[in-house]
Amino acid sequence: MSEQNTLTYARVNDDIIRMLDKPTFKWWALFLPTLLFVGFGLFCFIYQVHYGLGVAGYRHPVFWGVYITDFVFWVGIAHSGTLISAILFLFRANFRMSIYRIAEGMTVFAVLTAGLFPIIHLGRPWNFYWLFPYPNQRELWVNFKSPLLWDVFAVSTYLTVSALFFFIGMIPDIAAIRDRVTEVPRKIIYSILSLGWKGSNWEWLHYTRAYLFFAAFATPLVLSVHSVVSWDFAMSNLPGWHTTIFAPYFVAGAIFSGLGMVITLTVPIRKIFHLEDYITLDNYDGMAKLIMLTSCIVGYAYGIEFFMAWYSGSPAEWGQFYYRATGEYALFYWIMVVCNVVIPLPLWFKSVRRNIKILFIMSIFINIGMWFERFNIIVISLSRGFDPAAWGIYTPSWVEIGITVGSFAWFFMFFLIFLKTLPSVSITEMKELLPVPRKEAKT
Amino acid sequence: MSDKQGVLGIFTYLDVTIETVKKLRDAGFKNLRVFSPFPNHEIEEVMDEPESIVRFFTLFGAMLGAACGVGFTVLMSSDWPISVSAKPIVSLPPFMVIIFELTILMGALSTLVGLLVNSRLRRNAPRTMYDTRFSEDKFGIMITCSKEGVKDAEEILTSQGAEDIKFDSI
Amino acid sequence: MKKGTKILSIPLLSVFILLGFYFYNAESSDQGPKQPIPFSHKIHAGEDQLPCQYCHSFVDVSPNPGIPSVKKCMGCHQHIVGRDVDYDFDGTTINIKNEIAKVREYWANKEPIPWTKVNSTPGYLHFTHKRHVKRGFECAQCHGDVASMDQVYKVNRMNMGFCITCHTENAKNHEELTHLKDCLTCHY
Amino acid sequence: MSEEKKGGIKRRDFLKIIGVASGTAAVASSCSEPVEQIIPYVIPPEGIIPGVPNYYSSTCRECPAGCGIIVKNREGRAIKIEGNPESPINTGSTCAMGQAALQGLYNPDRLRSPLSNINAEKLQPLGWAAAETALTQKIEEARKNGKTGNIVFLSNNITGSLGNLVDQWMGALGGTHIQYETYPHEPLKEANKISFGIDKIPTYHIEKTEYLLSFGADFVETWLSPVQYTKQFSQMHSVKDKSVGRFVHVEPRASLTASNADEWISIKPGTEAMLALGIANEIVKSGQSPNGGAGLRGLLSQYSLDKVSEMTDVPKETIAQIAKEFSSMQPSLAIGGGVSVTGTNATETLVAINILNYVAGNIGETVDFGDTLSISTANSFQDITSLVSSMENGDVDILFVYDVNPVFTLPKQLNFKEAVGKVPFVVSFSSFMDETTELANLILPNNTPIESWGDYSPRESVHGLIQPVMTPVFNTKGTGDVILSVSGQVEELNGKFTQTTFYDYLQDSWKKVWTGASGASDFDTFWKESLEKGGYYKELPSKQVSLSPGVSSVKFPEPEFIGEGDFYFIAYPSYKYYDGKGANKPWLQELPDALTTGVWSSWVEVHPDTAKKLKVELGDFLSIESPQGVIETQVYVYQGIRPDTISVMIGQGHTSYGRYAKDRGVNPTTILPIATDARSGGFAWLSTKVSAARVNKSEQFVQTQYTTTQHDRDIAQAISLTELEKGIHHEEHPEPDFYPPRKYNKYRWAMNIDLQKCVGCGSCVTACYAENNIAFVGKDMVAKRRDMAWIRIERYFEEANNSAGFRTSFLPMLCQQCGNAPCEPVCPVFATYHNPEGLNGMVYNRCVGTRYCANNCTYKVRKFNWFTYKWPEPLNWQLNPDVTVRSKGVMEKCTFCVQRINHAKDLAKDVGRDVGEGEFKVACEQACPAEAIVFGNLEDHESTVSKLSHDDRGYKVLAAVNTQPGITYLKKVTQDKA
Repeated sequence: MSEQNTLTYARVNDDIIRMLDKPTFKWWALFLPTLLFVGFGLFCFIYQVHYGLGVAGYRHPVFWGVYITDFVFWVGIAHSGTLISAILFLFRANFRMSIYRIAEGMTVFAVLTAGLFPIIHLGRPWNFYWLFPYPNQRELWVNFKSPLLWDVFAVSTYLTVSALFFFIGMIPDIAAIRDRVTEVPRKIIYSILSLGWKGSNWEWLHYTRAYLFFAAFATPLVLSVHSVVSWDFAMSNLPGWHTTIFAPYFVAGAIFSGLGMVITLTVPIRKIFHLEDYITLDNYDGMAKLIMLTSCIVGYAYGIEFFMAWYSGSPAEWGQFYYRATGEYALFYWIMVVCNVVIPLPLWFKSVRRNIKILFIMSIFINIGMWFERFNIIVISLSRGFDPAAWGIYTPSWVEIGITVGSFAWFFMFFLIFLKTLPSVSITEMKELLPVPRKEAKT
Repeated sequence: MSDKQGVLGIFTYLDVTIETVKKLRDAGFKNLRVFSPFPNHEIEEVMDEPESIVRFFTLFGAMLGAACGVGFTVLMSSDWPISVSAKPIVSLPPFMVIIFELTILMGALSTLVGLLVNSRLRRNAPRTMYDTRFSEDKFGIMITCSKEGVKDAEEILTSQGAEDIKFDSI
Repeated sequence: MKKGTKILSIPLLSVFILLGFYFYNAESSDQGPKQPIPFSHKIHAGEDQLPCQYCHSFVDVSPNPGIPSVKKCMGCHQHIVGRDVDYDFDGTTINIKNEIAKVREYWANKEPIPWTKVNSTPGYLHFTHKRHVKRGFECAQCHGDVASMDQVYKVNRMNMGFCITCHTENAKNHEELTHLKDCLTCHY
Repeated sequence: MSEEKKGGIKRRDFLKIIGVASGTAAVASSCSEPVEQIIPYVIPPEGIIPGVPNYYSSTCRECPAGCGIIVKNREGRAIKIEGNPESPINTGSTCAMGQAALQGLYNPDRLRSPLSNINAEKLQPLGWAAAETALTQKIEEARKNGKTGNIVFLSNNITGSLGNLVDQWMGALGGTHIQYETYPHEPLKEANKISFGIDKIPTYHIEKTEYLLSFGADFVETWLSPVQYTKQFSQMHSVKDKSVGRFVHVEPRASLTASNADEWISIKPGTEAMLALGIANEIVKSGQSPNGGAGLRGLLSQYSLDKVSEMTDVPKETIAQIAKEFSSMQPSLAIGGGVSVTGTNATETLVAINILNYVAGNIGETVDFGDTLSISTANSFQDITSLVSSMENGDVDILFVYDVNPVFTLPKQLNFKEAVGKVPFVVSFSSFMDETTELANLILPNNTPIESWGDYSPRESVHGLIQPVMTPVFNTKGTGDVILSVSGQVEELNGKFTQTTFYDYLQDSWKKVWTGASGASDFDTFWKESLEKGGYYKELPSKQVSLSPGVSSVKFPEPEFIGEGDFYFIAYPSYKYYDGKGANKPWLQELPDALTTGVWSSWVEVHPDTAKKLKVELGDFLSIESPQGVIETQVYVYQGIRPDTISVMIGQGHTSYGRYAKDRGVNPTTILPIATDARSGGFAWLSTKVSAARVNKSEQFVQTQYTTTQHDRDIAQAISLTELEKGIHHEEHPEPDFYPPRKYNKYRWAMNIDLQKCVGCGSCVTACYAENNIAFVGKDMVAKRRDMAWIRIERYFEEANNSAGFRTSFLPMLCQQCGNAPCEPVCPVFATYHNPEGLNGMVYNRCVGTRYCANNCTYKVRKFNWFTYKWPEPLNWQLNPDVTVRSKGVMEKCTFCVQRINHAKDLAKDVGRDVGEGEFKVACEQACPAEAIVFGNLEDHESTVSKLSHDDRGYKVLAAVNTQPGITYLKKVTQDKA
């Protein structure tokens, strides 16, 4: 860590708080288009609500399509944030420290994005609140046996906990910003957000304990949430969905795609804000190793699914998987395999893991591949169920594409705001990495 | 309001800070607070505070959450029994997911409450006995004492090479 | 946050909640719609003591209670022209003779009287008067004391909670309760 | 009310009560409650209680079969048609066309008032008085010019009172009445005249036969009386004591009827006579003939196996086997004469079939001349051709057109349209702007049969009554009334008609029926009884006939074909559109064709080998050229057709006839030549050879099922006859389950569907549309697989060891009302659940539209409302008030007609008991002509459904998924060679 020796506590504060300076033209050039696309997505949604879900490409028998794909994709993206901040925190993996804030931000915004889709995809979205168990004059409750209700609980818990985790981790940093800024509105806002943090030993004591518990909660939560999402599929009897492997397979896939997204996001940020001293090649190396691991798990899942389908002797199961690889959607299937299994293979070489450009390009392919993985699981399975008379092909409509693009814009909109308002790298934890200032060398 | 006085010493080095704390304590100052820009074990050791009770908040919240989960699912399902797919009205396996999620949710929320309550993060702006350098790179020791003790405290702080010393009545 | 804001927020919140409840229940305090002719149930069902089924004659044979035809109105009002007196109809003063003349006018023109519905059920609910009347429920149990109302108004907010409460209370045994709380009994 | 008594129409007046029943409101969100009005009657109609349905018997006039129907009326609106169990024709069932008659009644494209272009360029609306005056003037004009002989009344085969009235009217005026039927079966009449000296079409008794041999007679689709014969066939073909009847169908194309045969024999077009004679020869030769083929040996001996096989392309062994079976499996029956196989030698073919029947001893057994069909009385094709020439010569001054559309149905080459152009004054009584009516100068829209009085006698023994079930939807008037009213105004006719309304005329003519009826009481009682029963039915003794000796001298010529093309061209009548009449009804357009599952379009059926040769695939366009013209339509590759033949369905290709029919598909009759069957003079439908070539155009062929095989999923199961005879060891043991089996209290509603009986005709589908307010969505939506049908008929072509090489199976798939339904637990809001009576409930208003239930449905029978579908006014008048109309965003599916269950329970509760067996029928069961569907209560162990669900052939579809369906299918029985 030779470069970090030049870092001082003060410089950490300077560097990171400088990121919050007045937005430049470049920032606006990125931000305004996101607003535009969010607006378009909103228009698409209103259009869809007005005319009915038929404006999407849905059809019998493919009742779920791009929206649920997007949902699972964004929930997946959300996962690595918590993974990096919580699980790696528990394992004391130091390479997380510089990137965990970005990853956590990504988590919160991705869950915010993901949370929209279950509502967008509803036939009658104005009744979405019926999914919550609230006392009502009808004396009706909800069906706790439905995986969709598990989703409601899991995703809302996840959003709450990850947002809290994100926020709590930031309190000391916000205090640092509060102590820096002078303009009145920002000062007040940061003062409120810092909750009066002073950094006293008393505060640190409870803070570190609470943070530990949060991490301890977040860890099983992150595993459970994507498992629950996978059970949306696995609990059904549809060939291609009904498999026990789904929970670990989805969790691994989520971490895989989330790490991909972290790389996609951090590489440009590192470059633009000159954070080379903070987000180091070692960090990337660590992430790349995790990607390698999860890519292998995902690849194994692809293989074992095929094997089990063949081994089951069920014409419906085998028909489904044979169709995935050879049918109308074969192109998507092979995109998925190539992006998720073949493209990450070079990561076995250290030089590749430490090459930022290659990593960046690879991460984009991983994102594409993982989107298609969800699309394949959802759409291809649905298009060929048990009854051949009810087979059909689905293609998304412009409305679905508009909302998907809008969802990306929505995510980046939040992310860009985050970059300019909150510390993207943890000031406190960066300081923990630095040698403690001592008058005399410790004996 | 009160006759208590606060003395705040600001330091650059951690080891000096810790040493000063020890000295102050030897001199009979009991009410000490140490400020640092990051959590540090040495400070924790020297301050020797009792174990944080946030964990009890967490435990309580988690248990309450689990109980709520069981209560919600069982009571609501039995309130208007609607049969689906030949499954019993109260069938625990699917309810486990809800119970689990509620455990986490309530646990996390009560941890937050525990943190807010215990670390007294209730005021929105720092009071006077604070220095913005604490969030940057300085350490601080705040001594709360009677008017008579101020002098002693200042002496110890100066002797330890405090960069800056502040006084205030609390 | 200033202390003042905190103190203010509590009553504000309560006001909002109360307002919500008010609007939620507002409908039941509605005094009924304006009808083309101020037909007084108080006079017909109250003073004259006409049984409900005299006019709503299908109530025990059909899901619909039936609205009296103009011919039925004329069955009496052929002879009853009405006194030329003022009548206080829920606060508005009407002349009985003039109002009855309106009925005769509809009859003369062979036009139906466009009454406004007071109680209505949504299309996805298949309520049947017949079953409830045959079971022995009095009209007043749902419609209130119509005999004392000039303009009939909605006494009960006829939402699902209203139905279900009554169904639960009146089920004779478990089997019937199951039936009465079965969705398909009313929704299909 | 004198008016009331007379017409009985006011009784069903609906106009002033629209609001009484809130009718069907949408599911839409319940936040806002718009002000609803409630409109009472001025005068309450007798016998109508708002909210309680009334039922009226009547007679269906969608095709000449004349089935008895019962029309359900709610608050003055006809909302459902069901078969009349009293009618000996259909005994309670209907076909899809019959169900869809309501969409003719409420068709938004109906003419709403009289129209005329006498004083204007274009047709202008005018009042009835003015219209009748205009007509009177024209008649007076003709009379003054002494040209009343130039008046022609062209109608369909109207038997009964209206027919008499028209005859009488034309007689009085000196005009002619021509009855034109698109499919008049003239060769059948002629052949019977030659064979037996009777110029009639007999009644066949398929139900009595053990062995049915059909030469192109498409009795499941359009042949003579489809519902009746389908029902008979289903009886003959169903499993009785481990045995089934055998049915062999001979036709160049595997029609829907052929698809239900145990064996389809593909024959060279036009050579059926040879095959029939060949078989007869074999029977006689083998000494199996009860009458020894007296007098025919000479004729028959010319048709040796070798020769016949060579001429017909049917293998010798097949012929010999048919001969053996036909004579041994007694009683047997050979029928023939489907429209699509009617060639230039049609009469001789049918004579040959008569000979075959005679040789096998079937005449008088399964062929009954005691009760003949009234279609026998239609005019011949020659009368039509001479009408065309007299129109062309200017010999027709006034042409009345009643309920026929010859411009569309006659071959274009006949130039009917041009000929009509030469008629100075054309009056149409059509209620629709069809191709012929477009040419009219005066249009006097007739009431539909649901709105008018009338009668129809489809065969001698049946006098069906038609009564108005509701007041006319539009400003239309019964043609009988118009004729009487006009007659009153024409000077010459004064006093000729004593009646002023057609109702009186009808009653007067029924007095004759009454006098003929034995044992009838006074006329009023008779009339009332007949109205209740839907008509007067009598038993006629069967008539003994003998073969004319002249038969032996009949020459059996080869068929003649016009055109040099490579392909025989079959234009076949449609069981959905008949001759095109049904094309304006969206239910029929959206009912998937049984074989191709195509909707809203036309297609040409091409054999796979031919398709390869022509380099076309499914959805490519093919141009079909005959000397008379060219049509272009989409290809459907179908193994059930000979490689040297291609076929197109009749009924599409309208250039007018309303929004649903116009510019849709092609009309194959436009390229048919004017060829006639030499002996009868009837039109020869199969008389042309066409060339076909690929055109550079391709579109998605809109179907509802894109697969043809089951992909080993074992959905439509079958067992062989040998297995059935041996007896199946059907062990019923409960599957091991995690949870205990569900208990039911009084009812467990369940269904049985006998695949051996199901013919795939789709009447259940249409009945379901009608009963359950299912939206039709149009071609574009079906192309996206968004059809809303709650029942789909799955059809599979599977390899089989028979002469066709494949077997067609049909399986009606609807919600299985599973005991362990996968859809239920996944719904987060309990919008779908299991009710205590075994129904899989679907609560529309609770549905938020996650669509998870549909994803998890093993059978994929749930349909989602992608949009809020609209019924154009007044089609929405047909909506069943007992069923919620679904709005966008909710799921729907078969409910087992829960409204009928609830209604039956309500009625039973009135008398304090439970619902018993047979007290009600669900819509699909009610309609099914084959009686393949049985519905009932599984908890009643004596019920049919209870017994059938333990039948040896019973199975549950995809039982391995353990959904425990409430529907038990009974396996089809195959008679393939081992």
